[in-house]
Amino acid sequence: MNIWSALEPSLLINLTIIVPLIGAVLVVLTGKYPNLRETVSIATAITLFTLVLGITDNTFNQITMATTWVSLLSGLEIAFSVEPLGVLFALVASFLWIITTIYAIGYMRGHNEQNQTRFYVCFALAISTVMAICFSANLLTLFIFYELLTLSTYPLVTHAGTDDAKRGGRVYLGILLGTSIAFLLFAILGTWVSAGTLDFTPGGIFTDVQSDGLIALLLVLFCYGIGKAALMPFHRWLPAAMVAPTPVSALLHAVAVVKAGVFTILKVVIYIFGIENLSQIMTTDLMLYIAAATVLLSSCVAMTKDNLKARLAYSTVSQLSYIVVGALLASSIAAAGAALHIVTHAVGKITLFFCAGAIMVASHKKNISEMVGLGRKMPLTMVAFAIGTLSIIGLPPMAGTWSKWYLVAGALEADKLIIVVVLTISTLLNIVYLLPIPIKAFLTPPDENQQPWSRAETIKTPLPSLIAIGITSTACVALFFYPQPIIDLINLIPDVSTEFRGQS
Amino acid sequence: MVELIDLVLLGMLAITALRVIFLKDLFAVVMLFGLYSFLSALIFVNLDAVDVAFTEAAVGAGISTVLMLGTLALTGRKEKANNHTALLPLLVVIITGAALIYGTLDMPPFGHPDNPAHQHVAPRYIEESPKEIGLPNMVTSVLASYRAFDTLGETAVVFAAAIGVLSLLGMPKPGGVAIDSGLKSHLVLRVVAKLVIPMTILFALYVQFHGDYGPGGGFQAGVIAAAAVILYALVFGLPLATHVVRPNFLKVLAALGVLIYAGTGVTSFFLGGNFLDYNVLASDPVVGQHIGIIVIEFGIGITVFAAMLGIFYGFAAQAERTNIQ
Amino acid sequence: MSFIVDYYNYWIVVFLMMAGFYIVISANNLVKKIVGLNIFQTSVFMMYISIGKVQGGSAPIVADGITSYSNPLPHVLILTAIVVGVATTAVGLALVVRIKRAYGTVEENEFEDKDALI
Amino acid sequence: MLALAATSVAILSVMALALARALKADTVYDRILGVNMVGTKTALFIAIMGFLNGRPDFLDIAIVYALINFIGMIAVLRFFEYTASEPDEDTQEKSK
Amino acid sequence: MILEVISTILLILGAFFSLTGAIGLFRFPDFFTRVHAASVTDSIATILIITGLILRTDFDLVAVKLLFILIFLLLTSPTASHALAKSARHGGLLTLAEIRESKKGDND
Amino acid sequence: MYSKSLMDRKTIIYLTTWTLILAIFWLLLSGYFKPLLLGFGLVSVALVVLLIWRMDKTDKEPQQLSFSLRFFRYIVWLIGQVVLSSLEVTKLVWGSSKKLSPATAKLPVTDIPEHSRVLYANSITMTPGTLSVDIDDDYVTVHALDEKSIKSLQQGEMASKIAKATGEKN
Amino acid sequence: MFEQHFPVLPIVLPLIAAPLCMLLGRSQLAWLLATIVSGISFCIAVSLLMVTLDQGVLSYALGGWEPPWGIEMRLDVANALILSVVTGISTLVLVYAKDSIATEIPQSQHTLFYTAHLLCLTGLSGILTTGDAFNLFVFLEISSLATYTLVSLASDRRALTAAFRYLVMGTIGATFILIGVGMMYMKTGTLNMLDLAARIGEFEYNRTLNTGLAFILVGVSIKLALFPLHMWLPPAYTHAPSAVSAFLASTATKVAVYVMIRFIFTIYGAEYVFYSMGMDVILLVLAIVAIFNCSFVATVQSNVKTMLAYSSVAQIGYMILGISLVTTAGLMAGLLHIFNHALMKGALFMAVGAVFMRTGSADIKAFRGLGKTMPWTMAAFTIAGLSIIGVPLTAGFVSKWYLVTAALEQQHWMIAFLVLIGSLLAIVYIGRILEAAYFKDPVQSASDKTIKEAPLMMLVPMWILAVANIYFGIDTSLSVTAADAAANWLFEPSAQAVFQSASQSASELGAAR
Repeated sequence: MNIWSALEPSLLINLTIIVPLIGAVLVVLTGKYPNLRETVSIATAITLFTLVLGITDNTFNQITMATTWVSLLSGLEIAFSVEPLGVLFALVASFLWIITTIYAIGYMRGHNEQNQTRFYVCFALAISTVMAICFSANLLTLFIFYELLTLSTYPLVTHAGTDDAKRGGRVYLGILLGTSIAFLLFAILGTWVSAGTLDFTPGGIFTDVQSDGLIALLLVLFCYGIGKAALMPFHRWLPAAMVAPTPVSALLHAVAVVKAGVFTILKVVIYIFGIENLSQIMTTDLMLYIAAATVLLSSCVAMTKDNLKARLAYSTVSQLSYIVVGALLASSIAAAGAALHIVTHAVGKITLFFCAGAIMVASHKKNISEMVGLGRKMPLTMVAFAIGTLSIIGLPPMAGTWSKWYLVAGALEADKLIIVVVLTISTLLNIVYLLPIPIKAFLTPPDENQQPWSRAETIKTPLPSLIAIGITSTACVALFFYPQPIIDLINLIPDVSTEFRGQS
Repeated sequence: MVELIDLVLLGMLAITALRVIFLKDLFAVVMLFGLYSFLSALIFVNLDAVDVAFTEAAVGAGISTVLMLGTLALTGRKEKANNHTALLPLLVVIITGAALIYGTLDMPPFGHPDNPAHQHVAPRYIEESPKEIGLPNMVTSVLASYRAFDTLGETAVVFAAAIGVLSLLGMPKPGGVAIDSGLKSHLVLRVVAKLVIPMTILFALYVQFHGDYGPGGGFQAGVIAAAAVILYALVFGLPLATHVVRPNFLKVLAALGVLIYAGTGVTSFFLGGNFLDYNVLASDPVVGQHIGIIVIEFGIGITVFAAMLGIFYGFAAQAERTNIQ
Repeated sequence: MSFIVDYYNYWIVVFLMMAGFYIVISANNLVKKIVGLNIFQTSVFMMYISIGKVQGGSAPIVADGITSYSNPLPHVLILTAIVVGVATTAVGLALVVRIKRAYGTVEENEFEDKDALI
Repeated sequence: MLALAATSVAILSVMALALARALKADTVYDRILGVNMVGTKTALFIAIMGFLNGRPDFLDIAIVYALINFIGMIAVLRFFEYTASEPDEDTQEKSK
Repeated sequence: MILEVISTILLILGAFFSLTGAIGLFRFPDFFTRVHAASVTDSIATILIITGLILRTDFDLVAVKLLFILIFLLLTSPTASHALAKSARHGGLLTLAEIRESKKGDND
Repeated sequence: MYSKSLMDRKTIIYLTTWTLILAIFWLLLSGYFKPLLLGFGLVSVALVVLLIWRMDKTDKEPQQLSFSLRFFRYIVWLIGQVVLSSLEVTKLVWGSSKKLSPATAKLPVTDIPEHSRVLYANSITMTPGTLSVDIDDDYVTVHALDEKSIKSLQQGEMASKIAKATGEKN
Repeated sequence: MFEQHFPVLPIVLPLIAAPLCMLLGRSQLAWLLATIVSGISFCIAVSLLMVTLDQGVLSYALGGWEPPWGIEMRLDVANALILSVVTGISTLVLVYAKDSIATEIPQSQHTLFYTAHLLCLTGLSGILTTGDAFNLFVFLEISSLATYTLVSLASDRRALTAAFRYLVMGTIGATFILIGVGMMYMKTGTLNMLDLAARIGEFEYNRTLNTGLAFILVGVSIKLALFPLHMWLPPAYTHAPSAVSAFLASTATKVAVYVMIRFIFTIYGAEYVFYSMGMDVILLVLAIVAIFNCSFVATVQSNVKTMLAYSSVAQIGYMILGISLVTTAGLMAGLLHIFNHALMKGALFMAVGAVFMRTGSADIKAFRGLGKTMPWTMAAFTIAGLSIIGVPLTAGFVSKWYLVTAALEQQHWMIAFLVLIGSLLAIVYIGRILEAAYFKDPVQSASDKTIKEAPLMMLVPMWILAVANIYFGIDTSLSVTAADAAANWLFEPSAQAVFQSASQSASELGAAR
């Protein structure tokens, strides 16, 4: 599994960050030859994945990996170290990058997008920063790459260059940069000044020295500062960013960007506050309920959206809050559920986005109401869509089942019955807003008034896209049956376990 | 007696200043400013600052007034009535003034020999400079040796001003069309001016070279000499003046003065002293000081002469231009 | 009474300064502004010279039979400051001339109207 | 000494009167006349002050004053010559 | 001693003439007549005062400098007065006689 | 009156006169007879003479300087006149202003050498009570406080004295 | 052999070069001379910085007269650091200016431009180096006069009014400083800064000294464009030639901030200023208001140069904020921001200048589509813009980090938060330009000339600054060490002790002479 074992383990971290950058450079150089360019993209993606696999392997072998780049500020460095949560996220991101690249080739060509080279370059840059986020060893490093991720994805969001895209980009950049500078940086600085360190430390870095009020304030600041977690009321950027091309939405807003947000929250909760200490913080419950409210409210909003991508976007907002809820429940099992949800939601949601993109390319339909009877014209796509839907809802035999299960278990462990109720209601809401789509596509007969689907149109779903959809939907199913490696990895995270420990 | 004169003169100044505020005729304003300058120079004499008085008379009442008149000739004499409220400025002024009055409350009493200012640094200048520098005029000693760097800066300021005016207004072309300018019809003036000018310039040179012994020095000399040429230009017209003293020559002179001054400083580098350390210029430090001071005063003199005259040329050239149009 | 004798000089000088300062900030005409600036500066010079005066002292030029001299340092400073003042005046007036040529007026509100500056 | 003091007081008064003339003049020319008078009296005054203070070597300053006063006058005249074309020269001034 | 007395007399006289001129500046009715008043101070008063001062010197360089001042003032003051008067005349200022005449003309 | 060749005899004499006067002026001003300052004096006088030469070359109006005993005699006479007429004016100042009867007159100056007309005009101005208001080729316009003064001028004593004092040399 | 004269050379070299420049007459030669001299000054300044980091303080007695009788040049880390910035930026600007002024200033004025620039550099270096309060005023005026000239060289007529307003305000400011120095002199009898410090230290509270300081602070505040006194700055920077804007924005106000630091910390001592007089609260409030007010105003400007000018005023607020925190950390953050802001604003104004040169306008409309037509210029602009915003890995982030840390250390949570909020406004105004450049199609101009990339001679300095923004955002060792050392130095009461002994020995020497 580790084809890079010949290398110094710590070097792998550098490579994961640098390889996409090299890829980006190569993409620029080969920009004039689309085939070559895309080959380079895929090759980079695959190389990166193998690198992450190598790191995973090392992690399982308990090899510590750490590297320091430069000392940025006095006592603060840009440093990286590997810990299981990061590996998990890296695995998801790098794997899905391959898939997304494959998909994008189909989509971008099918859609005749402009500036494809810029697209691939930014893509690679984004992945590079995501990798850096995964492995950052302290909050400063994380923050830096968090910001860089925002910047490198901004051109992707505004890729279309239309007024809509610009407006979306403005909201995207405004909220993400705004929250991160006003709250996250503030929280980090507050942490730095009060705790004297920013290193991610198992069990948290706060001691009794810091006042409770301060820590409580910091938690709020972190939760809102990490705008990528899309906690209400700072969720507006996510639907706005849906103006981006579908592969972007898929990778960045189902996988990289939003997941970087919740990943950061998880990481902060686990390594800065410490899950054990979390329950003693005054504002934990407050933020928990805000997250819970976000789950419900955004689900409700999702129902009102006719535009498929918009609906998926609000669904994402809701699902992200699951993870936040999991993180804030202050229970190890809930945290495990949250970590697992990163994976399962990623595969599920990316499938849905891929499908939405495929539908766009093939039939230029954006609105759900127009998709009646689509199942017959695009059976493969719609089957995959159905699988994704089920996974998001959390019905067996789909991957989403497990994460929801652990989250509920965590809520019980933490004795927060209300969260159990919220999760249940939300599942029902999921059903209400997602399931009708495949149902309409398959079961409702096409409206006579509508333009009949012509065979010729639907056939145009590009082959690479179809392949990608196939892989992710398979993964949805596969992770239900074989989640063990992931769960093993999660169990390596300090203070986190899938074992039910009861009320402690 | 000194206090009485001081009080009377200050009172005159106060009345003049008040009058200036309310006058709308800019020509009168400038005239009164000239008066103000003259009277303040008188105060300087009264308070023993003879060198300052010398300079203020030559600059404030001389050059400044001439330049202001030149500007007025180009911009018009009347200030237009403006109806914007004077309340805010008044408020600002009252606050500032109140702050200053507040500041005076802890000031050392006027003229008292025990004041800190007379106790710390100055005594050394008074007691040692005649020995260290060898000049009777302490102001020159301090100006040209102890604080020579300030004076270098001052020369640079004058040079900078010349550059500024040169870039803004340009220079007259030498030997341009000799149009009818100047006070051609004033025969008496022309004759008297021709008598006065050589005397003035010689007097300027006298001031230049006797700054060590009495009030005066390079700066005053430069201004007076420039004033003499300005007088020529006023009476005989700019074209003739530019013919006598060419603008390009002035440019070179202005630059040269700064170079002489700074060059003296650099020379002391090479002779093993600090910048502007004249002691090393000759084997006897006092002689070295004397040499240094004479040289730099000369530098100041020619820069100031050239700059002041150049500035006047700039203004006059503008006036001449509009005259032609 | 001695209070007044000690400070009358400074007070009048402050008044003069403020008169000049008032002209600078209230005048609408640029030439008058420059005149005000000059009055302001000249008054500050007077303050300095007042600092330098020693009662019973004489001008700081060595002469026989004179023992007490006024402080030469403020004189030196003010010599420099006067030069700075005239330099500023010259540049300021040159700007006024150019402004007149460019705008046809030297009244502040008028050329502001012409520009509609920020 | 007393004579010198008395003379200086007299000249100071003359200056004050001339100043008053300059401040409140019927015509521009009167103003200039006043200013000129202040100037020449200043030169005299400095000469006397030199004697009063026992430092007659300040006469150089008096020379400068006389000189600058003259040049100032010429500049003023030149200014009039220059602005002669301006019609509203002193009408306003007269009407005051 | 005698010199000092003479000097004092001269100074006082000079002061008196100065004051006379200054008062004339206010009492005389028009610009041209005022110029006359001013020239009293310019000429006689200057001569008297400077002579008075010269008598108080040791007849050394100081006296020479005073003489220079005198010469200079005597050279420039009338010139300035003349130029001013000329300028005023060219500027359109009427003499008292002319004003009276024109008034007479108006009355007629 | 000014020949084209710049360095002819007249010019040399003229410049020498100036040089002498300036040198005296310098020595009297300076009062120091150290070699250094004398050297500076030399340089200064040379510089000023150079400037005079340049100015004359430019404006073509050289000023002859003539000093003679007669000239000083004239000056003394003039001072006497000044004192006398000052008394007149003083009377006017302190007296009633109604006595004023200002008058203007044009006096011919044709019989005065050209270069002395300025002296004449200035003398008129210097004498209180009379004021030369204008001077051109033939006439000098005089403004006087009372007509008596004009009459005394018209008698021409001053004019003839000036002609005598300066006329000879030219 | 010149090592011991290094403290005075950055002043003397440009001062000698300035008249030479004018004598040369040919603009090419003048340019060459100016650039070389400025470059040499930069090298000297850097070596001085190294020496001061190593040894602490360099004192140079001009004319060989020991302070306080003579004028002293006194270099410590604080002014050596800023001196390096000023000379460095000056060199880059001169390189940049050659092509830049070719389109903005008539050929005949070029040598005057270089002369004035050198004089301005002389003045700024002098202000920084001098250890004498009055000498500072003289150099302040040299730089100011040169600046008025430089601003008015622009062909736009509004440059004239801007320069005039600058002149009036600047002169009032300088006169206020003069008044303040006079009052200080009155109470102490000295002008040497350290001597003043020692003597002022004897007073607990004195109305004359208070007033003196108040006048100095107001005067300096005018020069550094602290909030309510900033109105001269935007028009001056907007209408000045681009090279001048770049130079002034990144140096002139910084030097004024330095002067303020000097007067507060070295001469009066933080204790006197902040505890006896309570200046910190006033400065703090003004700084915060400046940050917000001017950032807001910047967001609504349509002229990019005006926008950047208001941004400068806001950034000055950050520096003053650092000073007003009354801690070493705060002062260090302020100093660091002086350094970093010079890099950012230099690059930004240079980029705008390049755009102005190619499009003939600095309006935001002119930026449309420049991402394609002038990619290199806009890339540099983007980097510097991100630095202004304070994005990580840029210099701006570093200074913001230290500033907020300093505020938090004092438990000023609200202030720290406001600082961060303030920087959000930078996103808005920089974002507007970037959006125009990258996402808007160029306006169809009447003349169909295509917009070319800026010439190399302009790109190189621009990019040096842009890269410096990133370099000093990553490798902060130099800037932070220097700023930290400087702040410690300024705060250290023992710095004065060093002088005590020095002045004693000096007086002994003086007596011996």
